Amino acid sequence: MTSGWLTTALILFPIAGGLLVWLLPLRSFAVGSTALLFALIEVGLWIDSVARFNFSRPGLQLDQRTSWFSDLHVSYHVGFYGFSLWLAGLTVVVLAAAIGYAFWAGRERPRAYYGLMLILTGAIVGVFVAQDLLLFYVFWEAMLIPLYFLVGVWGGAGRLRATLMFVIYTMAGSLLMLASIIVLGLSQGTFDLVNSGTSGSDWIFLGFVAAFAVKAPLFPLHAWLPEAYRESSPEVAAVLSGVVSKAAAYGFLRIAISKFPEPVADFRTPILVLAACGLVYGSLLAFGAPDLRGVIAYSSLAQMGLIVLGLFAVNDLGLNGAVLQMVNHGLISATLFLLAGGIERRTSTGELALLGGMARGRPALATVLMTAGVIALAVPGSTAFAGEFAILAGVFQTGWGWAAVGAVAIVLAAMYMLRLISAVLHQAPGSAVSDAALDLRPAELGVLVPLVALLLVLSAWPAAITDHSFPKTSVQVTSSTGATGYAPLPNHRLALP
Amino acid sequence: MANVLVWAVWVVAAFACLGSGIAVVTFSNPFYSALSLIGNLASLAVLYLLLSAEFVAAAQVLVYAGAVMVMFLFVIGYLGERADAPWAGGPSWQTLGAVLASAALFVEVIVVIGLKTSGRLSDQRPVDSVFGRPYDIGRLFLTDHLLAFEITSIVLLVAAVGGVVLGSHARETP
Amino acid sequence: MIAAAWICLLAPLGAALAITLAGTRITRRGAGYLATASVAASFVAAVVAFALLLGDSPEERSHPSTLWSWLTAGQLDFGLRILVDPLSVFMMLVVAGVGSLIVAYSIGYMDGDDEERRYFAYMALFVFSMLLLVQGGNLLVLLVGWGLVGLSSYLLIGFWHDRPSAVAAAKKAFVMNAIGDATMALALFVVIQRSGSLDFETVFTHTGSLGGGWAVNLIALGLLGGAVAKSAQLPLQTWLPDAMEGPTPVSALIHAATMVTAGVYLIARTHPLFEAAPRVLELAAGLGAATLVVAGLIALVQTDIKRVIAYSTMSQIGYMFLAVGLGAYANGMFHLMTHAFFKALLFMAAGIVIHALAGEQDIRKMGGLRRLMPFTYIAFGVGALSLAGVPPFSGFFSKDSILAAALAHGWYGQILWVAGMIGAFLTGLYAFRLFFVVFWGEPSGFVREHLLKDSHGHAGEGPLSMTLTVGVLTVLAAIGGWLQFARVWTPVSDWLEPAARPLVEATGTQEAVSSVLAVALGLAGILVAWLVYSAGRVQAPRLAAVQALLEHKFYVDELYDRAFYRPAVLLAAGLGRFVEQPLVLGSVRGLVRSMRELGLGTGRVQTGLVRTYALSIAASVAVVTVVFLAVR
Amino acid sequence: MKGPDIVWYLALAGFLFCTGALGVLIRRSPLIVLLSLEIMLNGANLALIAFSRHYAQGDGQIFALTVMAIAASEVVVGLGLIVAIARKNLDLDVDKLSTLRG
Amino acid sequence: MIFALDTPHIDWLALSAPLALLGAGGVNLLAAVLVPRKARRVFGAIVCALGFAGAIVAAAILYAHSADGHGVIADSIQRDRLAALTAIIVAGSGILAIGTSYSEPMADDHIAEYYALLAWAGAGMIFLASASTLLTLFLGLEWFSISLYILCAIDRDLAGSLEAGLKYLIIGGFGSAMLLFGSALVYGATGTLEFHEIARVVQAQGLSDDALLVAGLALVIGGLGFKASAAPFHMWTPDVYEGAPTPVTAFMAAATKTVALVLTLRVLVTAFPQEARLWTVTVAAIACASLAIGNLAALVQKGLKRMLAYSSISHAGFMLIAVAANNGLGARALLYYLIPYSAMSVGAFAVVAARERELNRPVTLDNLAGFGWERPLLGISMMVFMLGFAGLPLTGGFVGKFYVFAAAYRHGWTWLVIVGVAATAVSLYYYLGVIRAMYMRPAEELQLAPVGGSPPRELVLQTTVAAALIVTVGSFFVVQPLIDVAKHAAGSLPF
Repeated sequence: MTSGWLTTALILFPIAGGLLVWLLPLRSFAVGSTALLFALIEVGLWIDSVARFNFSRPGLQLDQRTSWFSDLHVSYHVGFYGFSLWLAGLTVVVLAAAIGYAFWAGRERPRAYYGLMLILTGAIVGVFVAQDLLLFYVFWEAMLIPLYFLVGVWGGAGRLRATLMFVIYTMAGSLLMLASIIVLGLSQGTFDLVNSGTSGSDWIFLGFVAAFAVKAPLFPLHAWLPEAYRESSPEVAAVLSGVVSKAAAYGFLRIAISKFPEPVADFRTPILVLAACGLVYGSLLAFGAPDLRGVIAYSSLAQMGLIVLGLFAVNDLGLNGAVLQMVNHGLISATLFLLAGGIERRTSTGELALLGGMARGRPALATVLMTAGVIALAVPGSTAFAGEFAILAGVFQTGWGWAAVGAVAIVLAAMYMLRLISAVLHQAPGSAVSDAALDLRPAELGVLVPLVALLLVLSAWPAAITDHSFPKTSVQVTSSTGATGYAPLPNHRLALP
Repeated sequence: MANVLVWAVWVVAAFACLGSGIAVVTFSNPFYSALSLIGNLASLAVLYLLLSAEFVAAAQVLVYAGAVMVMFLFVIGYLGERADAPWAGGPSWQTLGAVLASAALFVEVIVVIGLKTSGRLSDQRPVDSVFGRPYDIGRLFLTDHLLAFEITSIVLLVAAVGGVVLGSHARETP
Repeated sequence: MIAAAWICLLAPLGAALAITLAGTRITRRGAGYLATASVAASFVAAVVAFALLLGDSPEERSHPSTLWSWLTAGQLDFGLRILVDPLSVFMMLVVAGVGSLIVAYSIGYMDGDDEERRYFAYMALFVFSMLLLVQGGNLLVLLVGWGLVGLSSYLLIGFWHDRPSAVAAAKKAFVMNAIGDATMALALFVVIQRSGSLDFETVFTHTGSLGGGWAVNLIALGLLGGAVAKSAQLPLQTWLPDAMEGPTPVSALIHAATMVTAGVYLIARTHPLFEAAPRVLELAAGLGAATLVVAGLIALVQTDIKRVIAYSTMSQIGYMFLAVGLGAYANGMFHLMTHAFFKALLFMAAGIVIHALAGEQDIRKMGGLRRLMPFTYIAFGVGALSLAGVPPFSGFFSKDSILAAALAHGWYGQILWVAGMIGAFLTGLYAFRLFFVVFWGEPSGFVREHLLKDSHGHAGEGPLSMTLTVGVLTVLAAIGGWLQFARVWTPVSDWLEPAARPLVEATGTQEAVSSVLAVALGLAGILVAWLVYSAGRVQAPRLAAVQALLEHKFYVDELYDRAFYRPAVLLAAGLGRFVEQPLVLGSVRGLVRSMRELGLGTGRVQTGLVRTYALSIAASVAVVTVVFLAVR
Repeated sequence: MKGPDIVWYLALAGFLFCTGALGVLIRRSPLIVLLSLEIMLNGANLALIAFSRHYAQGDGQIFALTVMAIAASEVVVGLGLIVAIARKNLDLDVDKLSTLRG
Repeated sequence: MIFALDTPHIDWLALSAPLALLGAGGVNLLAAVLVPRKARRVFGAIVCALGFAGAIVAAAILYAHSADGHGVIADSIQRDRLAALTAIIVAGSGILAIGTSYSEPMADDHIAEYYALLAWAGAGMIFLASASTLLTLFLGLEWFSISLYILCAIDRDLAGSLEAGLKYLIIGGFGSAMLLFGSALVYGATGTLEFHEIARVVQAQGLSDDALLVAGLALVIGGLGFKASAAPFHMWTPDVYEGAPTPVTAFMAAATKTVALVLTLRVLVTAFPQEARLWTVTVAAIACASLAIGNLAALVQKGLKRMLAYSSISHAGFMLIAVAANNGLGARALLYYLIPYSAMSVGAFAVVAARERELNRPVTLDNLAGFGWERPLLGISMMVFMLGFAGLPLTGGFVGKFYVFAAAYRHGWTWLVIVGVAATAVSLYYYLGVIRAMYMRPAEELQLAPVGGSPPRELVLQTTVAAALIVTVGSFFVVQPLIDVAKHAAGSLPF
């Protein structure tokens, strides 16, 4: 395609920017503003790619392909599908917000910090556009390296243990994926995702699932999650839970589901069980968590469970809902983590017991937190509700029990999110809340309001994503039950042309 | 008759070889060990002769038993007698393991030979008169093994430099 | 007509957004005016829509309109769709009409609160949500409105967020409603699976093919769950009394006139689905009957003025459920309307009292307000009479037609009819207990302290915005019922006929019997109330156990606390302590530790002894040789 | 001049080799360890020469000769190291040379 | 007697690379006498570097002109692209090692000999890479081994240096004896020393299950495994790597491993193709053992050199997987992997050397704290080397591991892929631990340069590290050319 360079630019531009801010001997302010500028231009590039993307045409678009090493048929092959376009958009937006927040909050060693953030942007975008298994893996791992530093250097007191756990755990999962990639690629004769056919091997499938399940994380493989989310700086936690976890969900979608129709059918039930467990388990732990980050972290676990539930419904509703929910949860958890960061800055604690009463005299904080919070608990009408509804409606077609579990989770989500909102905003001021804790500053609003505004826009029009993610014919019903009315869907497969 | 003589010589040399070998390993005094090694080398030279390796036998005596061992004795003399008891020191499993491993290797060699005797090892090929003589060896060194010959000299040069580097300690030792 | 409907829907949303975004650039009073104006605009638009709809022939009074696709998935497409038909217009009129009065009333009531802007934004948001609920053209939009009213209810109950009780009540309300939302969502999933659409017309035409049996019952049960939660019927009733923590106009608007009656609207709206599952419909009627009795009983012992009214609301909604559950949709909707009038009136009058008494809500501290607040006294009196179903006030017309419909519904209906009759007596009793205790007798010390000092500098009955709106509602409560007199004059039923054709039609005799008996019982209740609470002729029977049972609202709160909330908390803590830490985190840490142990083990073999190293080579070579010789 | 079969030489070579290995494994004096290494090499040499005779082919002898030279080189370096160690007043005991471990 | 000797044709080009280094060594030996003491360091380094550079040029020319490999000089050595490529890698490592050595605080009096021995060790390795008979194999092995024994012990001021030297010598001698006895047995079985001949004889006479042959093969594998420092023949490695002067360690880690592995591949594939059923499994088992032991032991190391030593053991395991695969892809994988691996090894040890010189004591994980921020280039480079060792993308280590696993899979050994993957996961712990030590320790734990301020800017060392960095990262991006080269080199082997 003629516009393939744009995809490459989306990867390389932030990386180049990262190297630039890292190498140029700029002063702190200049570094931050340059990085932010790069991040915003990146958003512009993404908007340009949306403009050039033809949503009515199925298949890969804005693609570019160059051979990398030919004897094993590995190539640099990038391009967009509808859903990857949205996930890339989520990435650039959240990263821009994170950089903006960091710029406001101020970080030590800014050159390295912003350099890594920008490089991270490129790497994550790379994950979403890679159309070659090995390239995907390269970006997948490359994404982890900046994160390792971002958590490990700029994190909180327990960061060393947190990073160790996070990186080694997730990489152990990824390495199983590497084994699967090799086996799949060599047995297919090509590593290209678009050209290769499907595979019926359970083991290869499980290798991929291992990587994605750890990264997402899927219960009970989330051991890295609480500490990583607690010890990171807020903007990094935002990126981790908002974007990086989506890479895993994307992996489920792009590789696990679309390349392994038979194994998906075989393993659907166990995976759905884990996802449902994660949904309830995460919700309950979020309800019991003593601190802000804990609530958001475990709610992320729950949300990832929900998304996986939708993906493995493998039908129109489930898949579209999952993609929508990926974007939603990305924006929501980014907003919430940044807010948590702002609150922690003001009170130097995230303990819910020490907070409270922050609504009085802080209307902006109260409004933003309330808005983000009620969207997070998927109040009907919010985009998160749309996603959740579609996911559960989708998975309901697989079995009513899944949706019943999801319904329980709806109630639990209300419980933990309201607990969070109340503990921060309402009742008498907590012991850590003093008058010196000001309302959100304009700079913070500048970061948060666009995120919330996006959420509101999506709430008005969730179909912006669900209508523009998959070609209409991508979900194929391979066997019909012959029931009346609208065809229910026990055996679907996702075919990405 | 000649065969009996050869056998007799072989048996004597072999037992000398065995005995001196064991002696090298078991003498607690390095000096005696070194002397035993000379005996071992000499007895090996006899065996080489029996195997028609005349040049090698000569070199064994001249170079090995002569030059190299003299150097050894020199160093031993220089350092003084430092005896250490064999079988002593170190963890007990070390000694046990050592005996087991050595015995295992030996048994394996014997087994290998045993497996092989039914095969071809018993028929020796006839050799011509030059076999093993300096002429033959010299020819080989200048033709087929020219490179090996040259490399050997290089290794010796390296070793010589090493000896100088490691041995010259003018700067050190108060 | 469509445009009018959209204007009606979006005007309050615009006001809410404008107030939020304007921040401090708009005055507090300005926010109030803006909100009032927007709701009034909605009302006007609703009237216009009504007038235009009137012009259509009854069979063609159904006009859907889709703004855009809200949620899509492959072939499925759920639009942002409204439906203008008699039922929705009826509700639009009630909601926007009563709403505009209450919002206007708030201008006076909330005057001086330092977060007035937030209040009016929330109020406008609520009206928008409620209108979205009633105008929704498919089940999804209805569910969205359904959830949004829950949200705005949460926001408004917890408006005074520094009160822990208010925050707790708000959370409780939201969570209980979330349960209803969840069951509704489940019902919708079945609908999607069976019909591939959520648009009312499509779904209803598919009702036949929904397949009998579990599917249709599940749908109806799910919807009923939502209705029960939203309308505070048994068994999800516990949130409503607590919701009285919110400002009184909120109680009037949300927890009396509009939101809590949404369940009734829902059943009327989706009646084809319920009719396909008649057992569920009967269950709804039964729940309504049970609620109306239980709530009436509890109301007898409450001491908080607003809580008494709240229980009466539950009780009255019980009547409505009874009606729609028996298929008398128009009767239910009619009672919904009159109830909106007199219940809003009662709340607002109570609000004037509370306002005058500096926020005090305990009736035991009140008394003798009759002379001090004559206007309020009259208004409250009209409301109470209407509530008790005394002719010619509005409640009489609507309630009695419900009872008549019950009588017409066979043996099941007749059982419920008995419950309704008991309820009528209870209604008279608790309504006038409240009335006599608060207004009659001599002013208590507390009352004197507040009113005689005239600390507000006002006549004690609030500013014009309050009195005027209460006045309007008094009139409506008095004469609103004249819109329909069953079997003689039935414009409401006729209007609603195309949208919800009734299943029962009471005969004239049934109407008459019900009316006479109900009025008699209501008057009896009033008489008993007078005897006990005003004249003091009769001592209320002291049955400690019953008293405690009623004061603790049948221990339902405690039951739910023990059965659901505490287990959830314990489960959360237990999972954290016994699963998360030892299993999920511990397993990984244990793995790392064992790896390190193994590493240390290899270090121990690495003795530093060169002989060991040689031994390892010799032994390995020996092993390899053996293996080679063995397998060669 | 028909002497013993080649297998006898080989057995002897094997024995020498293993004796030398045993020496390396059990002795602590670096000098004797070096001597034991010589014995191992000599065992190998004997095998080479025996095979050389067996095949009536000079390669084995050539190999043996170069091994001799190599052995000499190793001895030179080894003795140099031992002398250097002795000069640093370290124990001449390979078991005591175990500061590097773990 | 007629002395009509049929002397073999000498292919000087095939020998040119070792000769260049021999010459450089010789010049340095002269310099030890002729050049003034103060100039010896510079002179020695330059001459030695020129020698290695010459070797690279020579090897490159050899590569270009040896499309079809054949034996030269009476078939003593093989002139082929495999040897040429190995020579280039070894000589490259040599140049980097010189850069690392340049400011090593070593006594001046043996500096010229040091460079001479370095050059000779390199020459020996390059020669060894082309060995095609058991005799030249043994000679080449001893040639560079003896050079290395001396190099290990050359810095007598260094604690442990002599110990390392002696240990290396004893174990080296022991290992050589094993190899030698094994060679003797193979010779006994086949009557020839030449690799191709061995294979031919085995094939022609049906000796593939001959007891002598397989016993000899076992001993040969032991000897080669020892040189490659593969478990269970590995135990000398940590001690020697730790005790030897760091630049020597760097050279050993890179070059010795390269040549030992290439030679293992060459011997096993060329001389023992009939025995593949035996040695593939054995090598795989050795690889697994190396991976397990190397990684587990490295987990608990505090000293950086020792940790890297164990890491090199585990890498021997990785690369032996490629050998065990016994296919063209495996050979390609091995040869490709060696390129970034050598660069990373030398680079990592060079960084260790730099830190050692700053602190004047052995580098541990603890005293590495803050190093990354203090010395940006070295820190970043070390980080990249560690990531490369761990096989993470953007380093050649990733592609290398990928190829190795691919080769194992193509051989049908998915289990070996899983073992390798598991080992990689374990290894992350300590590789990332180094990065953690350099960058993430809290400020109060920072150990800044000792009194006297920052050490002199070691331009040569930094250039060396930068070069290693470029190779490490570059080999990730330009995979195709390197793989082509590796493919052609592997084409010399009979697959």
